Amino acid sequence: MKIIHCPINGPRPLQEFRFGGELRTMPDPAAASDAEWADYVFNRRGEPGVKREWWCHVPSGTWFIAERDNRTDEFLRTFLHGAGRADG
Amino acid sequence: MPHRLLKFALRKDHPEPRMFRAPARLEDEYDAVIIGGGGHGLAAAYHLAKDHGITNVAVLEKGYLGGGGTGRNTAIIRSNYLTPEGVNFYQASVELFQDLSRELDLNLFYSERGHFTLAHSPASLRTQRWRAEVNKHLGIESEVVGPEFIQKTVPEIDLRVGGHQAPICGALYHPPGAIARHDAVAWGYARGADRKGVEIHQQTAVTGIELRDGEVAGVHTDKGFVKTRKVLSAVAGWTTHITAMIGLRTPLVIHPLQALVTEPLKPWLNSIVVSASLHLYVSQSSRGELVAGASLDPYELISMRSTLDFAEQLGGHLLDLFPCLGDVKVLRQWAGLCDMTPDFSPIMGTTPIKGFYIDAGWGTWGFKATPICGKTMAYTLAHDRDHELIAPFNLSRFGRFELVGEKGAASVGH
Amino acid sequence: MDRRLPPRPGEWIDRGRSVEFRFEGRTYRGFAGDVLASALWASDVRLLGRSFKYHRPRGLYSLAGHDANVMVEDGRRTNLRGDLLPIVPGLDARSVNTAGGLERDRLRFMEWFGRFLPVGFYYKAFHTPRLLFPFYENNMRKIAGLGRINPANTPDDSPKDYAFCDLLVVGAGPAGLAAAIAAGESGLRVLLVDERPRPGGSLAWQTGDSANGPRLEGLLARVRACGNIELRCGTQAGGWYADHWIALFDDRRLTKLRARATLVAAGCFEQPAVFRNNDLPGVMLGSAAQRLIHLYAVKPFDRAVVLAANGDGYRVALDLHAAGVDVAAVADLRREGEPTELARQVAEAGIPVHHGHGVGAAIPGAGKKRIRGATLCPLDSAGNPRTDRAQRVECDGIAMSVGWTPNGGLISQAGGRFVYAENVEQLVPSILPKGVFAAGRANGVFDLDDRIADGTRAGLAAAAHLACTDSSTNGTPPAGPERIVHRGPPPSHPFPIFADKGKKNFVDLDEDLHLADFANAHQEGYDNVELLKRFTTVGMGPSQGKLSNVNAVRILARLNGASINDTGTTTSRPFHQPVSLELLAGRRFHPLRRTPIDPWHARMSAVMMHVGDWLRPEYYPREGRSRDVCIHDEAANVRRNVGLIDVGTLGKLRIDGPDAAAFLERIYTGRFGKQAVGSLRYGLACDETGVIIEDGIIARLADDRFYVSATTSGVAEFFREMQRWALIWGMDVRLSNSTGQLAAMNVAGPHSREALHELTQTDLSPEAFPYLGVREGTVAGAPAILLRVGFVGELGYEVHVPASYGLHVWQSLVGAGERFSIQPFGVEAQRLLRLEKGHLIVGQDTDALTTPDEADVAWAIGKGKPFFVGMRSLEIVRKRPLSRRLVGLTFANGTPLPEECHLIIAEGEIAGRITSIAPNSTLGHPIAMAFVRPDLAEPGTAVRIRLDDGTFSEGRVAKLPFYDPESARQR
Amino acid sequence: MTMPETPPRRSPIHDLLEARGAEFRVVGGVALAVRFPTAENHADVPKSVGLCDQSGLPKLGLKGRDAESWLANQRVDVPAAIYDSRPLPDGGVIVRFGTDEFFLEGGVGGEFVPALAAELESRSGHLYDIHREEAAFVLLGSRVGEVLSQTCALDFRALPPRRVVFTRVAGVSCGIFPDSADNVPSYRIWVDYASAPYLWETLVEIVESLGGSVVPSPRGRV
Repeated sequence: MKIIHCPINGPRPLQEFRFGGELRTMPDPAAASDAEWADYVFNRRGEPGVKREWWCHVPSGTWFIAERDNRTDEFLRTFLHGAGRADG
Repeated sequence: MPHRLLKFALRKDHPEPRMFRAPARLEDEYDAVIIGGGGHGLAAAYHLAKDHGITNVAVLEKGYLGGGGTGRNTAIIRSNYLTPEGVNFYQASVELFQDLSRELDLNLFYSERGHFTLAHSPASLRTQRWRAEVNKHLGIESEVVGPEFIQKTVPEIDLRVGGHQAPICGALYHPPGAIARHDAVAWGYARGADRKGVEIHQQTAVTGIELRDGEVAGVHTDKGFVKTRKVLSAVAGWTTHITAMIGLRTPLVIHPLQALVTEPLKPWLNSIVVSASLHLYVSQSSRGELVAGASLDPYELISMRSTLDFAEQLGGHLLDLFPCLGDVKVLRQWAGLCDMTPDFSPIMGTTPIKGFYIDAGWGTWGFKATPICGKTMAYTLAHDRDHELIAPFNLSRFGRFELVGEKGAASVGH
Repeated sequence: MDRRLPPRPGEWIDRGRSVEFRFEGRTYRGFAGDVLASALWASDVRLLGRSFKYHRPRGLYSLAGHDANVMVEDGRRTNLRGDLLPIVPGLDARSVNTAGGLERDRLRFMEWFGRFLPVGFYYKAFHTPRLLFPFYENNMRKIAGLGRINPANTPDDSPKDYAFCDLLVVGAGPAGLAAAIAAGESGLRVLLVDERPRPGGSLAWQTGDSANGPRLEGLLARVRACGNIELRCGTQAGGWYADHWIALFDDRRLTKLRARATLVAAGCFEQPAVFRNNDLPGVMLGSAAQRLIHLYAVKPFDRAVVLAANGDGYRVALDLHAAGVDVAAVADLRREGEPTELARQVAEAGIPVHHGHGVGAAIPGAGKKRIRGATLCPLDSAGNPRTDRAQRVECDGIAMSVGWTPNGGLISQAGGRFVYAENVEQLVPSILPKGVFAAGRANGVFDLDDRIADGTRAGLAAAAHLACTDSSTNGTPPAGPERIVHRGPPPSHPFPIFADKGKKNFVDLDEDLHLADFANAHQEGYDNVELLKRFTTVGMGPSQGKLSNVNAVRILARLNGASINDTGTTTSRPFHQPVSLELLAGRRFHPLRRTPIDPWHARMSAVMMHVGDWLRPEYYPREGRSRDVCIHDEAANVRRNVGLIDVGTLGKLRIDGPDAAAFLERIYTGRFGKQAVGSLRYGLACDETGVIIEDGIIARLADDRFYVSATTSGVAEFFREMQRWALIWGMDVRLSNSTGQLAAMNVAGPHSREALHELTQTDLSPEAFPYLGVREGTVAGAPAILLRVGFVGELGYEVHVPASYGLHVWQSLVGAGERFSIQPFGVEAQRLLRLEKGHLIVGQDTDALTTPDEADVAWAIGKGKPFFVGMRSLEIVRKRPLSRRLVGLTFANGTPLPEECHLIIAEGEIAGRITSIAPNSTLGHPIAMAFVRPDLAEPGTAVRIRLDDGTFSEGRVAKLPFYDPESARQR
Repeated sequence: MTMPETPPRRSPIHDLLEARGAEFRVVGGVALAVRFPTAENHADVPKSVGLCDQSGLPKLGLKGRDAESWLANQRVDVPAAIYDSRPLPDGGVIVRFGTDEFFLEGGVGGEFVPALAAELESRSGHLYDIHREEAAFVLLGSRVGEVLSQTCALDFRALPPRRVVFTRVAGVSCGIFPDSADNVPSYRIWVDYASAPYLWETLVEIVESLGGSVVPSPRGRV
């Protein structure tokens, strides 16, 4: 079973986590056209590659962001929301 | 004894010709290129040639025929869906399947077993009745049955599910539910298409799609460039890889789906049994193996690795349902890829890019749709217009917020 | 006749403990430590099973757990491997997959059919005419399959273990022992496993040298001496999963091991040669003969022919000779023969050796139940047997030692790669993933001293790897000793496969596939290893191709005129050996949640129902009353007097902080900014697509403190989403999910105020505590939150107290309500009451696509809000005409009633669906809620609902709520 | 109208203990099982494994920007790092659950936490008290490791002492607090009140299969 490094709880087995889907930025609802909004709501970056995703450590209720390669299932790094922005 | 077998016996040499040729090289240009040598792609090629006389077609398969979802699914065929759009579509597929062995002159072991979707709560029984009523309305054999009927048909089931969980309070029963030999479906279509002149190129990977003024102009492969104005992507779990080549945004996300098979047993399970709340579906193959699967892996992954978690969970749930199977041994586990949509319905037909046609969103239900996808996608390519059966499944439905709610009150497919 | 040899050092049997058992109805004796196959062979029983397809006689073949044709059932379990199954007193084994017993299996005629059953025959026949296929299939299914299930069987739920170590070493042979010692002595916590009951691997049986016993003892002593090596025998590493998560199976339990590195020293599988009748009892792998002699002290044959292509074969000849077997000949496939010392020893033993010879065929005896000879054929330059120059040798056994293939399943499961190496003429690991190591024969190293050295090398490499992963920098480990490379002639023959006109030379014994099948499949276009596998089913049998895949690839490579490396191999998947479902499942945990009132419900013998993880009272049965009557009476008592329901499973959330109100306005569709402290509001929540996902009560306890209720089954997910939104929006709120921490009960009915009054100081007067008010106080001495809600449409108070006071408060309410004839009511009565009141239940009256407009709760959407989750999507959805609306339906008494989810049909089209129904409401006539087409939503409209039997029921659309439209009763 | 006394807090497994014939004593408003009829006595425990219920001890959850300063003002020794703990004067413990979130559990019969809770009446600023009603079970004895290895996927040998870990035990989320004392391995398990009966029954089954037993709650922390 995968080990995921939770920024708060450290390395834990996958079964303690919940996948939260891709990290997305919401367009300004007032400014966005219907098409842009639908794109935000439904479409995903599902192609192979390194993705930024939400993960939650369930026993402690900790949400965090992971950079993961969805081809190899390798977690490149994990960090709390906001913490990752500075370095890209 | 069928005469075919006598023929084998009495001939010294092996009388069978190649089922499909291995073309030496790609031509410079094709009327249509089909990406993906699985059941869907090969069926589309077959119907392009048969129904529309379009034979200058190349099927490009990066691996081997039926090596993707076609060869990895658990081969369940049914039409007891929830939405009228879904029911009509899958019913048309079942009808083609029922005669497919004859059509392709290959025994696909199409075996009608009867399909149970078990309900463990009043809520899930409601959903099953909903499905049953929509099915009946559209002329599909489908009904809600009580525990007694389940016990009578499958005596080995423990309706109490071990006693620690909600007991089984009924089921949706779908007599035409069937299984088939999945690989053979791909081979049969391949042979049919091949005999009609379609070229099948295995070990040929698509590396790019050439667009000119937003229209398809050709396909780049690891064996060179070919001109074409029509490309069909029929690669299910690899769809996002293809759509990324042309920047086409879709809701598709890829999840692995795992399955396992046991050692062969003498026939005992004649029905296909599905339990959404146990995340379990199981049937017994004609070879005697139990073929069982679970629901999707809980996170996106484009890799076909196996997990122990899956085997443990499924083992447990199999015993919850069939306590007598404790000694039955699991031979092998494996995984396939599922391209999931938000509404559990496929994405089919034309796209904003002229000449690019998509056959995707097959999640866990692609195999059963193979014949009808071939027929309708062939039509769509030939006429550059969605076949009416698949119009509701066009990619554009998301922009209009007009989803086709197969999710119903949310339950697993198969 | 007893074939048991005199006692020998290192044998695995305990001669002190004789064991009586039965096989196919006859009684035999063996020793503790025997497996079924060894004990039977010792009693000169050679027919141990029948083959899958042709029901050919089969005997002992590998004695290593791959004898898929020797499967028995013991009365409880089925498909037990005869070469793994220990004999125990009372064992009563019968061969699976025979008709009328092993000896005179009625299905042996299948072999005669063989010529009619070419590879893939079933694809080409029986499908026409279509109507006959079910008949054909039925009979095929009966013939296929192995054992029968035992419907009376019950699984043992043995506990599972989690375990942890630095390094897992798989295989306790010379290489594995050396590796474990090297790693252990450099300080690693090592777990050393071996699937056999005793350690030693090939040292225990293969190299027959008297020095090996002491040598093994020496290694084991060092293992014991080193404190941090744990040795587990009888334990298979069944599969390798991400991050060195490994499934270890012994006969009792599954252990889930988390290692930091994995070292595979699991040795090799010996590979058979392919020639005519190479499957009959008496033909076996050389290693099987050696296991018989050294582990079980059984004389394999009386007169033997050894087919050799390596030194191991000469070793086998010598071992047989030493065991008193008359070795008639060694046929060495190699023209140049064996260069080592062994050749001389064999010559000295007076064993004739034929260089450049192969075995053309095994000559079957009566009924093919044993063999009585072999034909030795010189090989031509192409390596084909010259059958015209065949010479016949009498013998009752043929031992094959023609090559090996690594037992490297774990390596490929870990993502490793293998490459075909000419120096050994077999696959060897080429790419090893990070933290995975290989040693010994699994690593292509065959000389005993080399294997031990290679083990040490790999053990040190693993230690170095872990040392530097510890020091954070995941750099590559310092190179240990040089990789040891095999010296001398290759231990495997490149093509030990000898064509034969007939179809009796088997490549895959599990599936009864012979050489011709491969040529035919290839001719039909199955020229890719994966297609070939699927078409012929090679390697798909119980032994998963351990004895057939290599030869299959060799054959395919020849047919394609390609190299082995270009032909490729099929991928190995878990499990190494088949694993029983009861081991996989083990003890299962079924977490269940109970409210603090649960003991009281139990005393009242309430009928409990599962709701998610929770158990809730469905209703409280009463003597001589039907379920429906009980439910109706519970509901009626709420309307008439006062009822009490345990609503402790409801989600109970705290939203605190300066931004609390603003946060709720973004989560829910309504407005809360101006909500007065001490008041309640209804909260409706959508997902981003505008679909209803939650509803509940939002109570303002203070400017910056809110108390929120949510649905029983939705709260966990909903709360997680709230936490995420709070992060995304960066709002200053503190979220708490107190669902399990608080007990909650609803006391409802005309007398609820009086009943509650007894127990609290809070002023309950309508003026001081109006409808939709919230108060903090005490009830029966416990700190409590009181909420005036009207879910069931009566005067009512929800009382929320800390869980540890819950039962006390409940019992106090029951006591205080006694003179107002208070009665508990369950989930079903509540569903009925809320239906009368026209309150929807999310998930029952809504589905995966229901919007607030469709559910007719648009009133809960705050007008002119800048934002809430789903708002923008609803704007888009609203540009379409509404397709359905949730309405009430009434039915005349006596009309046949629909059930929930029966369809409303108009002009032959689906025009709606019943979502909730109450056949006997307290209103005196049946009522329901339903989705209908908007043109049918007008009150008074008659709608037709189709019932199960196709007949129709008629209902009338009614305005909601059915009960007390002015909500006078709950104020 | 007569107001009842504040009732004793009740363990979620009170009935299960009662069924074992437990004798209860109310200590600091908690009904604690202090004796069992069977020979389950403390002495043997270290040799095998004992399971003990300490639910119902006074607890307090605090959140908010001003939580830390408020606690400091109450002269509480506040742990610095997340999941670190400090002892409370009455034998209880305080754990930091987050940047500004704290969990306090009083000792058996301790008055400290209730007193602190009373102080909250006069609180000000961003300070929020949250109901904490977790059940508390104590696993102790030399074979504790075997109980954990059957129920939890963590390597407890690798855990630092007196630091809380949130994980799953037998399928339910728990906080585990290693607080071994005088060479007796001991783990405190905090679990949701509603899941407590399930977890207790599961642990009892395993403990007894290992020759251990249910033991009465000692005075003070083990």
